[in-house]
Amino acid sequence: ETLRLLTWGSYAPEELVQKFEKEYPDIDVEVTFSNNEEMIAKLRATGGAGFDLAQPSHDRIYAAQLEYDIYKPMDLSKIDTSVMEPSLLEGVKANTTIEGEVYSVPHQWGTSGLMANKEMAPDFKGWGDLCDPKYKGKTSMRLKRTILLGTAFAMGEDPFAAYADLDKYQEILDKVADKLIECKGNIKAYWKGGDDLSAMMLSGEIVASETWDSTAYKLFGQNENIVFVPPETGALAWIDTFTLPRKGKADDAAYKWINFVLRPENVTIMSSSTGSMASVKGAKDLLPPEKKVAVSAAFTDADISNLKFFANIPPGVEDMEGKTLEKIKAATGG
Amino acid sequence: MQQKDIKRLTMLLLFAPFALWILLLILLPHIGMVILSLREKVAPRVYEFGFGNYIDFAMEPIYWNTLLRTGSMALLVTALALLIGFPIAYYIAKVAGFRTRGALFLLCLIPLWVSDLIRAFGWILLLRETGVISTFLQWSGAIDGPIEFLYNDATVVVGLVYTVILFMIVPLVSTLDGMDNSMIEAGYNLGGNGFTVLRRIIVPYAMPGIVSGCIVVFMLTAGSYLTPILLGGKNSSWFTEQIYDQFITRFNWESGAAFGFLLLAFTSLVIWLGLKLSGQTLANTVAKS
Amino acid sequence: MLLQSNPSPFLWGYRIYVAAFFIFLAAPLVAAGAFAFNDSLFPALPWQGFTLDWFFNDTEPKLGMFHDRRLLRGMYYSFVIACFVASLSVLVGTTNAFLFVRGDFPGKNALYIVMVIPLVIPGVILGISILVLASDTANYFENSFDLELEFLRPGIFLVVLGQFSFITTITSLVITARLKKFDDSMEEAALNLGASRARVLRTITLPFLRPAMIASGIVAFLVSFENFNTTLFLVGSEAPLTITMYDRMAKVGSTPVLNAVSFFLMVGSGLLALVSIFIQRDKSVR
Amino acid sequence: MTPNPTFDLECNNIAKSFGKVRAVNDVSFTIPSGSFFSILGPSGCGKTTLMRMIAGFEEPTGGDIKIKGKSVLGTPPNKRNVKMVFQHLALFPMMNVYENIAYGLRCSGHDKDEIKRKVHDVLERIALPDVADREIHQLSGGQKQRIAIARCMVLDPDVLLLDEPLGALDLKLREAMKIELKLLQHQFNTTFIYITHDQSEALVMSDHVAVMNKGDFEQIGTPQELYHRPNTAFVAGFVGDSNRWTGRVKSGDATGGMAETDQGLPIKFTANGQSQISEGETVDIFVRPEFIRTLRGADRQSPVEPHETSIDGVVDSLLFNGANSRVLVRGSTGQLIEADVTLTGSGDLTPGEDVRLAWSSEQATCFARHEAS
Amino acid sequence: MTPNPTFDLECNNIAKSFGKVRAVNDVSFTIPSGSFFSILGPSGCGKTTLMRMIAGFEEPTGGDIKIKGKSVLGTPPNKRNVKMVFQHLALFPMMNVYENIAYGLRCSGHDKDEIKRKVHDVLERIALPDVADREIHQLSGGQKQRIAIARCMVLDPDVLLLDEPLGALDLKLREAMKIELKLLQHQFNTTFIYITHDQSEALVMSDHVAVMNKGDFEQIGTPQELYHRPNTAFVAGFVGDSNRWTGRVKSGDATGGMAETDQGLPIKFTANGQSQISEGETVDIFVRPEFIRTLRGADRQSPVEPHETSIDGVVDSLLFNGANSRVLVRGSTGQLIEADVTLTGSGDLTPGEDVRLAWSSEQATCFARHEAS
Ligand SMILES: Nc1ncnc2c1ncn2[C@@H]1O[C@H](COP(=O)(O)OP(=O)(O)OP(=O)(O)O)[C@@H](O)[C@H]1O
Ligand SMILES: Nc1ncnc2c1ncn2[C@@H]1O[C@H](COP(=O)(O)OP(=O)(O)OP(=O)(O)O)[C@@H](O)[C@H]1O
Ligand SMILES: [Mg+2]
Ligand SMILES: [Mg+2]
Repeated sequence: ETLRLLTWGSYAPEELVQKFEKEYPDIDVEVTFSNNEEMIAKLRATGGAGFDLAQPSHDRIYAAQLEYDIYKPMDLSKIDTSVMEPSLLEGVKANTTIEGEVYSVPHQWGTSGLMANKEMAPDFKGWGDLCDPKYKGKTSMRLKRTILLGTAFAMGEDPFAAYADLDKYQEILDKVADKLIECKGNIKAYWKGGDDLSAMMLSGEIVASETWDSTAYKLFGQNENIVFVPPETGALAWIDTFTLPRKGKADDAAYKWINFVLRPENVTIMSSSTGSMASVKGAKDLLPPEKKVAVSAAFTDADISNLKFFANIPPGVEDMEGKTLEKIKAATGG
Repeated sequence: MQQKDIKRLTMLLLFAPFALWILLLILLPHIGMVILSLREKVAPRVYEFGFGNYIDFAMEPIYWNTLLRTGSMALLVTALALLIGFPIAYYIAKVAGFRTRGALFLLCLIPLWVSDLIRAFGWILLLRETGVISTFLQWSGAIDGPIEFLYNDATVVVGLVYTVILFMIVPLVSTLDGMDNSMIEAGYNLGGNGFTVLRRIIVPYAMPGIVSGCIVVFMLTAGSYLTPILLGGKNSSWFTEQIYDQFITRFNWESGAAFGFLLLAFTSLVIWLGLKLSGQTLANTVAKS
Repeated sequence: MLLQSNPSPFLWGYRIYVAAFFIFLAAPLVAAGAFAFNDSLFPALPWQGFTLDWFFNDTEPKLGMFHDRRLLRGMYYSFVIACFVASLSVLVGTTNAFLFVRGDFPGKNALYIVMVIPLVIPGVILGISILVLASDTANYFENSFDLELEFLRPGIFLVVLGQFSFITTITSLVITARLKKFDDSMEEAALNLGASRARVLRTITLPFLRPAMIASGIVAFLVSFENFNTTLFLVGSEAPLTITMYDRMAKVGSTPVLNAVSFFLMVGSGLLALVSIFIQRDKSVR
Repeated sequence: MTPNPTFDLECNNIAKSFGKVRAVNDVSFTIPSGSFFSILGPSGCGKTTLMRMIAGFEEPTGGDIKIKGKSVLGTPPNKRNVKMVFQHLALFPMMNVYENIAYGLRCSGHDKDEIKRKVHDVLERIALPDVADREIHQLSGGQKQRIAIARCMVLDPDVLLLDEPLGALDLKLREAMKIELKLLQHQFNTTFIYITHDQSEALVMSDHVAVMNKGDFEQIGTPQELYHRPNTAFVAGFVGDSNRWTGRVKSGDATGGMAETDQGLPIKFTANGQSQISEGETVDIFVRPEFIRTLRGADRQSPVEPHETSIDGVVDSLLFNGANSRVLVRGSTGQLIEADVTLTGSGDLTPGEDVRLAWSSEQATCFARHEAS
Repeated sequence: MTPNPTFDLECNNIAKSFGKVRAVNDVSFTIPSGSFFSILGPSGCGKTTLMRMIAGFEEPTGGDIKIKGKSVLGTPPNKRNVKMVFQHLALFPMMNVYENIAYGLRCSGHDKDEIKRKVHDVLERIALPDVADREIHQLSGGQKQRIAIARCMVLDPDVLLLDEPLGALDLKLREAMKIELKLLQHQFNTTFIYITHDQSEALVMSDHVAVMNKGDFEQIGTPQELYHRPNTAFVAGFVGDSNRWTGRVKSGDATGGMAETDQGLPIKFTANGQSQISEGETVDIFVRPEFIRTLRGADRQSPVEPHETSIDGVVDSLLFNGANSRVLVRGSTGQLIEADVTLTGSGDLTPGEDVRLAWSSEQATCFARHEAS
């Protein structure tokens, strides 16, 4: 049988897949790379068919399930939940419980924050610095909701709190949009994937950028001057989950995969590929050595406690955010 | 009598694949798309008939600005492709020797066999700040510091011209090829200079090819996705991207369908206008190539 | 012709322009191809030396394309899809050619234009419209009859249909053009020599069409192989090569292995294109 | 109604309409075995349609076609033993010469050795024994022609139909092929039906010629009969060159009389056997240029014989064409008359010279106009 | 070297090579004003190349071209007052008749009214006053022809070049257009240079004809001169029909003699003025069919005159073609001889009949073979 994974770019390293296939010779692993939006879009188009295991972030499950009915509840008894970091597990469970059924368990977690070249931008600190004229033409960001949220925090708002009051949220968004449009002249380009971000950063075309921590760690390996910078207002934290699509056909294999990657030795392999932390107990120690250095260079304990976990997105917010992003994109500047 | 029945049966058998194709893959999907675009989302899993998606489009300047921007850039690309491509087509069809002609035509086609993605990828490698061209220019001393050629509208235009120019050259070569050389010679013989011959004889003669090339190029450009996404800068939004966003990142199929329909209607309108202005018909241009 | 007779500065300028144009055409391809041989993890300058690792190496991080299972699988899906699309579209293209060249029915000219239209519909729109119709139908069957029509969900079947929907126009045009050149008296001659209708079709008409069928089949194959816009919306878990490569580029990060694939495809499709041209340049017509 | 096997082909009142267009109009004829029969007519007169009915590609709207005495109505084209050489030959370009010729034999299920023997046999007979392995495009125009005929003849047809097969050839080759075709027909001794709009082809090659006009046969006869004794004005005008006048009969009886052309020229004529011509009728008068004598200088004054018509005129221009040279004479009443003349390069007529033209009334063929629309 | 304005066109030693191919080979000729000059030659002999050099589309590799006495070497085609009618006419399909004709006038910057006047004027003169608004594809072949000429003539050229303009027309129309062209040339009184490979076109229309072969002019002369006094074997064979034999001179002097063909037929000949023929030389002998008398029955026995050659033979076949009928006689030595004959339909020759052919030695033109390759 085939296990069809719908997952993030680096969440299925070849080494691990081969190891898994060796262990379960009757299972073939087929991987489709995707991102949060596409995962939902794909599953929506297929009505939840076509894949056996998806890995959306913890905040993108609830609304999508309500709206499109694309996932199925998990049987937690088939998962070795005991190895998981309880706080993360509970958090995800809380976020993804619908009518008493749990839909997801955590897998990897990481943050979105900033990255800077220490040599060229030594005092780079917060989201707002991306728009600092000092770095004109030398910063970058990804035009997605993260930057909206980050900027909102930087402007002293709490967007997650405003989810309850969408009018309020719209106000925040408008403010953020103005700020980002104004900032447009300052940035070199919007990056779209880890690839172009790495290229720009490594080549020195930019000195600082919004980033995923994992990308920053990777670059740290190439150039020790490039470090992850948790913003003053707190890095935004996401947890990528294991979730079963509604019409998946290989649930057993999916559970097998989940348990397989939760094993400590496999966590290390996985983390070296993803650059993120697994949501298992003692994850930091399971990191490959060079990543450990990078993480230590990036985070203090204070930073960790300052993390802002993404909150569940209520229906409608995606639309509002989308429009705001379009507005920013279409506005002329720079 | 019997033979007539057989003929009718064959006709039907021949007609069936055509009808199925057009009906199931072109007509019904588009009707479906229009119907979908007329649904308004009022609550999760609840929809109503209405023009909301179109009204949204009309009310939101971002959307129609993007559409207009896409349209006008597509026109620009079309015009550039024509200007750049025509002399090439003319060279291939009329100036080059018999053997070179075939070779040049082949050369022209080669990029066609490589996907959009690879072509855009190639451009990125060439144009980025640390790319080949910038490095070369620095090395040769023409510029002091690196220059970023990527991520602006001009790059998008160049990239688009590059992707579509073959579709301009091919119909042009085939019409110009069909043009008797003696027609040009007659133009000179009767006293015309190079410019008159070009304007009064060659261009009017090549008109069906020009229009056909322009239509295909315009459509391809307006509908292109990869090139503007990959080469475009922070200001360059493209309407297909907008559609993609509606579908994929905002899960808003209804307005995505509306956008799709609008793109189709808009490009069709432009082409219709173009045909009217040039006095050509679809039948004697695209259908001929 | 005309310009050749008096080699003037103008002609030289013209030639330089043409040469520049071809450099313009070749540049990105050469760049994309050349970096396949760069011994570096990033497809970018500086040049780190020549290597074939990106083709043949079998270990990370420089996993060569021939050992990269996902790329190979993508290639396999692309190949399967392209084969289906090519054969289907040649088949329907042939029936269309007969329909429009031989047939005589009301509205023929209008329908001929309808046949051309799919070629000028933006690929993205073809993709989404087919996606919408297919999933609506599938949802309808699921909700009303509890019938799961899985083939209507994104996947190879829909990808094939989506590509087929506009590639058929290409094959139809090519085959129609060829059939128009067919001298009907050839069929009559064969009948006259005692052949039955089926035999005429088999021994005269189809052999005459064969070069166009093969050539358009190759074109269909290549167009399908490289299609992105339409496929993007219809792809399920079996991603063809272009999608795999795009995902690599946008979601993982490009390494020179992508250049290697590009180089491989360029060489491959170049060869195929040559074959098609060789076939089309047959002796019988002209 | 009993089958008459001495006729290879009989057509009885055969007719064909395309919608309102009446392409062939109740045509009847019989063709004796082994003869070379031509159908001559202007473009669009229905020749091809007639031939396609014989071959079975069109269903007649009326009448009957018999081959070797048996009606073939309802027999599909591939079952009729009537073979056809098409205007553009329709050789199969994807097969070589051998396969082209073998095609028909294969269709009728001959075995391999027999096919081989027959093909080589027929190639011998058309004097092209060595071309079996050539591709079609490697043949010259004349060779293609012969292969097209061989392809039919190898099947031993009752009748061979040829639809303007020389139309696509160039001038010189056409001349050569005319004679060649006639020789081939002798060789095979099969009935040939040859369609053409070129009178010289029809006259040179045929045993019998049918002149066709607007779907009707105007006359069937030997080439000489048509040329010298045309039955209708159309035949007189279409076959061979003629001076043609319209006029009105001044006096006359069944055997001949005197007419005056519209320009006022009096012409003596002999009535054509077929038609009665009475006084006052409008007539077409035809005089062939080769029967007009041109009298110069003193000869001009010599008295003409009583049955001759003579006209004085001035040489307008000379059309030198070797043996077929013409003089254009402007008669006293203003019209141009063409006469054959031999120009040798010395002592010839010169433009401006006064001449007298004379011809016998026997050579002035006259047709009443009642048939004209 | 002084300009001689009575010649519209002079070519001096003009030559053209394409790489190794020598298309035109040091050709010199002059064309007097207002004459109709034809260049006649087989396909590929360099006619078109010569004409394209005159029009300015090809640069000669040697020699000089003068129009109205002025050298035009280096003058671009659009500055030469030499207009050209192309083989396929090259009318502009995207313009209507009026615009086609007006095109040249517009190029030379005439004002609107004048253009209008001139176009209508020239349409009058070609007798097509009403077609100004027609599209090109609505014209018949002959009308197109005339429009193509009008388009040039409206510009009042010094010389009009016509490159096989009748090649694409069908037989009947070609015949008609021959005479028409000659009349048009009279009308406009402009120098016409007419290219053709059809000898009858060249003979009928031209004042002077140049016969071209492999890039060289073999002979320039009036049609009669070429026909009756050819200078070379090529001209004798190419212009008009001929019986042609090769043979060896048995006896002879400068004025004539006796030759024997390869088949053993003795023929008396008159030496052609241009060439000396000595005993033992290989020669080509030409006798035109129209100069061969066919003697039948008793006449066969009547003695032939001493300067005549006579041959006994059997009628092989008759090619009836109205006024141009031929008889093919198989001579005693086996070869076929063509003779003109008049067939009237009664008392004619029949195949198998014994006949004697006779012709005067003056009509047997003879050329020594030394020039042959
Ligand atoms: N399939 C058809 N449908 C309608 N009309 C037809 C068809 N075929 C022939 N005709 C008409 O019938 C008439 C005779 O046509 P036909 O082809 O027999 O002429 P033809 O004598 O062979 O002429 P040509 O010498 O030009 O070949 C013409 O008026 C033609 O337009
Ligand atoms: N552009 C060219 N390049 C090379 N050779 C040429 C070119 N044009 C003509 N030739 C050669 O020059 C010779 C004369 O050609 P030209 O066209 O003048 O012949 P022509 O007498 O007009 O023949 P036709 O009656 O067939 O038109 C031919 O052998 C031809 O192959
Ligand atoms: Mg016909
Ligand atoms: Mg020529």
